[in-house]
Amino acid sequence: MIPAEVFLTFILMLSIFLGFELINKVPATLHTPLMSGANAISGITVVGAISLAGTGEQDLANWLGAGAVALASINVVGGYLVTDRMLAMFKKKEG
Amino acid sequence: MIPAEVFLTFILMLSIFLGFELINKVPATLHTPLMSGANAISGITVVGAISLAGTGEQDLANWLGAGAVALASINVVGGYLVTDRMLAMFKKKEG
Amino acid sequence: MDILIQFAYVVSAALFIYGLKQLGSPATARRGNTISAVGMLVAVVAALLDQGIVDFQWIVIGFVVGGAIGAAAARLVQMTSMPEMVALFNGFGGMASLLVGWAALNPDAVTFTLITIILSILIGGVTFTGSLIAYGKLSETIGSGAVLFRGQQVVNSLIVLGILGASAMFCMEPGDSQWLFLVIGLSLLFGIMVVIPIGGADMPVVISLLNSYSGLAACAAGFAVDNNILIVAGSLVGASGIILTQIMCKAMNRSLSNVLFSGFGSGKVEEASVEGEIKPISVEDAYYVLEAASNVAIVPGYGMAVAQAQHVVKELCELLEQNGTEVNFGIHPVAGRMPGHMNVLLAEADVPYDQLLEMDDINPRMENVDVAIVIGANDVVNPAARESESSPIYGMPVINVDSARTVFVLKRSMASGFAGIENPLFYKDNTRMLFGDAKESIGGLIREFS
Amino acid sequence: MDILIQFAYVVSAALFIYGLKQLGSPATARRGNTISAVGMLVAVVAALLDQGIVDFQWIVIGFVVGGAIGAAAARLVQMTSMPEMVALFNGFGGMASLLVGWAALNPDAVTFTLITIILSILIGGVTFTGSLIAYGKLSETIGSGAVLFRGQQVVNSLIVLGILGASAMFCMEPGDSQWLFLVIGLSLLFGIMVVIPIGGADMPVVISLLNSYSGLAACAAGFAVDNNILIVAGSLVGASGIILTQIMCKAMNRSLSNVLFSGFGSGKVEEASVEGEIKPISVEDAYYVLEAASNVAIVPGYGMAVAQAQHVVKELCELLEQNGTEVNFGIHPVAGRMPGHMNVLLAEADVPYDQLLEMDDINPRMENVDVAIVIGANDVVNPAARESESSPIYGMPVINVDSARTVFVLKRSMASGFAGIENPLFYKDNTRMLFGDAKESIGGLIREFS
Ligand SMILES: NC(=O)c1ccc[n+]([C@@H]2O[C@H](COP(=O)([O-])OP(=O)(O)OC[C@H]3O[C@@H](n4cnc5c(N)ncnc54)[C@H](OP(=O)(O)O)[C@@H]3O)[C@@H](O)[C@H]2O)c1
Ligand SMILES: NC(=O)c1ccc[n+]([C@@H]2O[C@H](COP(=O)([O-])OP(=O)(O)OC[C@H]3O[C@@H](n4cnc5c(N)ncnc54)[C@H](OP(=O)(O)O)[C@@H]3O)[C@@H](O)[C@H]2O)c1
Repeated sequence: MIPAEVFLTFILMLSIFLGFELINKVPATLHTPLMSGANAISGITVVGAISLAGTGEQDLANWLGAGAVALASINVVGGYLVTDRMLAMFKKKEG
Repeated sequence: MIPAEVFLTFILMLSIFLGFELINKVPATLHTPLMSGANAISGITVVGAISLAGTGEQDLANWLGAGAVALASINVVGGYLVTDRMLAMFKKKEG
Repeated sequence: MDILIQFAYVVSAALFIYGLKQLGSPATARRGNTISAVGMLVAVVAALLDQGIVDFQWIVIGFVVGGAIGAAAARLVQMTSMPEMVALFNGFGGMASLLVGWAALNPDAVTFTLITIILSILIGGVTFTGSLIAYGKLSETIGSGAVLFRGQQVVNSLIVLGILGASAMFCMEPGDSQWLFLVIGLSLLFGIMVVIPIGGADMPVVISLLNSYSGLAACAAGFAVDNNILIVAGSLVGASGIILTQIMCKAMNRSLSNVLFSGFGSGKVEEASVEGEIKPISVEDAYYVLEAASNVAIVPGYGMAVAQAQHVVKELCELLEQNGTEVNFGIHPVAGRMPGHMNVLLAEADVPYDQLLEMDDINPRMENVDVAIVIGANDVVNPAARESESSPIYGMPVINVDSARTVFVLKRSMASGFAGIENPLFYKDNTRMLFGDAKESIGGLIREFS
Repeated sequence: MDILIQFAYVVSAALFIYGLKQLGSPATARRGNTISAVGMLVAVVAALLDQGIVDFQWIVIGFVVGGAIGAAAARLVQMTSMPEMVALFNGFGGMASLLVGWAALNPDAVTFTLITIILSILIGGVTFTGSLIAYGKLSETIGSGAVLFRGQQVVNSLIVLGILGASAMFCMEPGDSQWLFLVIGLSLLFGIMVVIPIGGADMPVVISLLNSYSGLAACAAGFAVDNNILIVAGSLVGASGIILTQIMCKAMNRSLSNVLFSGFGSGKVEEASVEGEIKPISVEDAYYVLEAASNVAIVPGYGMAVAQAQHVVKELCELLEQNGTEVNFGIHPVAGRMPGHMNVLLAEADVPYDQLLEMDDINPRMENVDVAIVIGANDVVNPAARESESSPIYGMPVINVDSARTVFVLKRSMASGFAGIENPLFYKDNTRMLFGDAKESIGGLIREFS
């Protein structure tokens, strides 16, 4: 059996390379939306928070998890909406 | 525990995306070396073959493994050398 | 079921990747953002289906509160305040990672897990306070200058040592929560300490770096709770932040360490050693020149954002075009307070993105330009970056407005820009200063035209 | 130990990725290939350290035999035979995957493993025989034409059904080896059947697709033996092959299914409906024209490879440059029998790569060219692709040599190229045919110059 850490490291390595390839191609025009879009993705912590906030036990971990859900949701919801608002404004010259 | 298949699928997905990004950037000039270089990488099967060829049991799997080592080695050694030979020829105009 | 959840994460990761890929071109960027949001939705739904979850009450409360705040903020924020907003959101993401790392702590955790927990707390904490300070500086809630004091480096080194020590103790005695609290406290403090010595206009670099950190914090949290999707998404964000940081530093011709540690732009204006005299121009005279021009380049900067002048700029641009003048915009990569800041503002005012030229495209054409209108830009058009080797911004690529036949500079005073240095452009023979708030000056021009 | 081996695989994968990244530019490509080779070395060494390995004898024998054959072949092959060589190597890779899949079969295998085993056998087998046939066609060991017969599709469908049935039975009764042999036999047969109906010049597409398959076979083998590095490396290769295939199809304006199933270029030359007359030219007259030209474009094709004329072409190019003439090369993406084939040949003859222009770069300049010299190219300069809607290659982007003031076409006869169609270029007013083997004709020109 290959331990999970190995797989995780593989995944980390691949995602970092992939991130570099993808971002390097974004033109300067889109850097602000890119920044806020990437920021929204970093709210993925919400997924980790959910399982901690739903244990049903009224302990510290549960409260911390609930707080994390709330904060990460601000990041996710706000981030995607604001990015969308910005991108909706980008228009090509009408022929 | 997350089963290994999940990790493997993640790795597959990431590598495919990464492969597309990397290859799409190679200019037409280099397509022949790229093809033979990629071909050499596909000889990675040698790694799988090694563990099968070294079990020490004189059974079918062992023979198959040994055959696979030989064939994959042709691919690996030949592929890298021929790619290097080609690439060594590519020169920039001397100022 | 569990395996399905896991494969849902694979799908979600693929959507994030595909979404980021689509973000690469203005035509598909909006779709890309939506795809990425769908990826997030898939991940959240999958997480909710986890059988370990027995009580949804707190999850729902968290969602509703956080979602409502996020949605309201996103709706209400002004386009000119985008940099602050991103900083703030980023800070919340960091805090969430800190809390997740903390909550993941359990008595059975092995050392590897403890290390990842500490990392996610540490990075999350620094991201949180660092982003708050960045927010404060950008919104000018706190002073935007660089705060430097004697012994700063000693204090910072002590904090780092403290963090290292406390982390090591924590890994050895995870039961003893004082070490944990010490790490949390010190990382929050450290976040403040590293950002205060950096000037307001360098905040975009800081935010971008902190954004990268918040990705790494999510990554560390992913290792701590053994979750692939956190790792993939976290490292995508991590890589993106680092690249943006690099791009900005390159555009300013400064190293990252110069940005972080030099206290650049802390306000000491260099002795004015520039020759030449300042030639102001009235709105009316400027109108006559513009009326006769056949090729105009508009170069906006931070002042356009301050004056909220993007809409009047668009109006002026239309009037000029109706008058048969060719109008282009020249956008410097670090004009404003965020990479791409000017593009967003002008897009808000409906300027089509194919009219926005990057620095490398506009510079070769500058010689054919009759009038270059500089609207609230300063450092990004400073010819000293090209000419004077002793200038702190020497080597930074700038937009060469001084090659145009005439240059109008719209600003309120002779005050310097963020870098705090004199601008010889203002003294050149072909430069005319149109003093006043940019929005008002342009409004005046528009009235002349109609 | 085991965990170290696994992390060595991570390193090896990173090296492959970085190597492929470096392959993206001529200046760094050679280093990239070396980096990728180091990655392979790391992976092999790590595999050898596996504690399950007790007997190195057969491994060493396999290495020595395979490595010697590979090294000898790589050293001896002529640059003009590169396409065949790649096909052959590729076939060996496929066979290796087949053997690994087979060897991985053990009595305890679960269904998931059985499926991956079948996949690696199937893909590996098709890759093996398919590549051998491609080799045969390219080296003209077997006829290079498309082999079509009545009922071909029925036969192929039966084989596919047979493979599916046998695979299903195998998964249900893995102990009964007759199903295994049936799958092996049928996939070897299928490899032959899918490649014979494809014409010789379409072999690059086939090789590239088979290259992609050999990657996928390695991937499947990786799932079968639970090895990450096989999966990563295999999918990189898989993606690379698919992209190259797409690029070639796009350059020919044909769909992949047209390439695979249409029996394109099977030799039926279309009725000549071209007007105009053929105007041959002598070497001497050609020399006078070239001597006076100030701008020359050389467009090579498959005939240059056949004639092995690359070195004399370089010589001619130098003589022209000494004479004050500007010389550029125009390289069509599918000229020759492999993508980038011409680039490799000209690189062999020491032509610097910045003198090799891609089609999209040379076409706009063609109007300023005094003489375009077409050396053994035919389909890739056929104006019918632009002008005649009924042509089978209509829509394929070509190099517009006919826009040059004068065109010299060097070929041996009026025979058609691979697509088997007439070329109206030969009948144009500004075209002169210089008949004869390309190497000899150019040799003649060189003698005139000196
Ligand atoms: N964008 C980024 O990502 C980024 C990142 C890091 C650093 N930076 C730095 O930020 C700076 C950006 O340069 P920049 O040229 O855009 O801005 P700047 O150099 O900071 O200059 C802005 C100018 O706008 C004028 N201004 C302010 N309010 C105005 C108003 N209401 N009406 C008219 N003018 C007004 C100011 O002069 P008055 O006070 O006289 O009006 C000031 O000189 C550079 O130094 C760059 O290195 C940017
Ligand atoms: N490169 C790829 O990746 C690729 C992939 C798929 C398909 N293809 C196909 O391959 C074809 C390539 O086009 P192409 O223009 O390079 O080649 P071509 O159309 O096949 O024509 C080659 C020409 O070279 C001449 N020739 C042969 N030997 C010669 C010699 N010793 N001296 C002088 N001339 C000689 C032949 O005419 P004579 O017999 O009269 O001398 C022939 O007309 C295209 O149809 C393309 O679609 C290429």
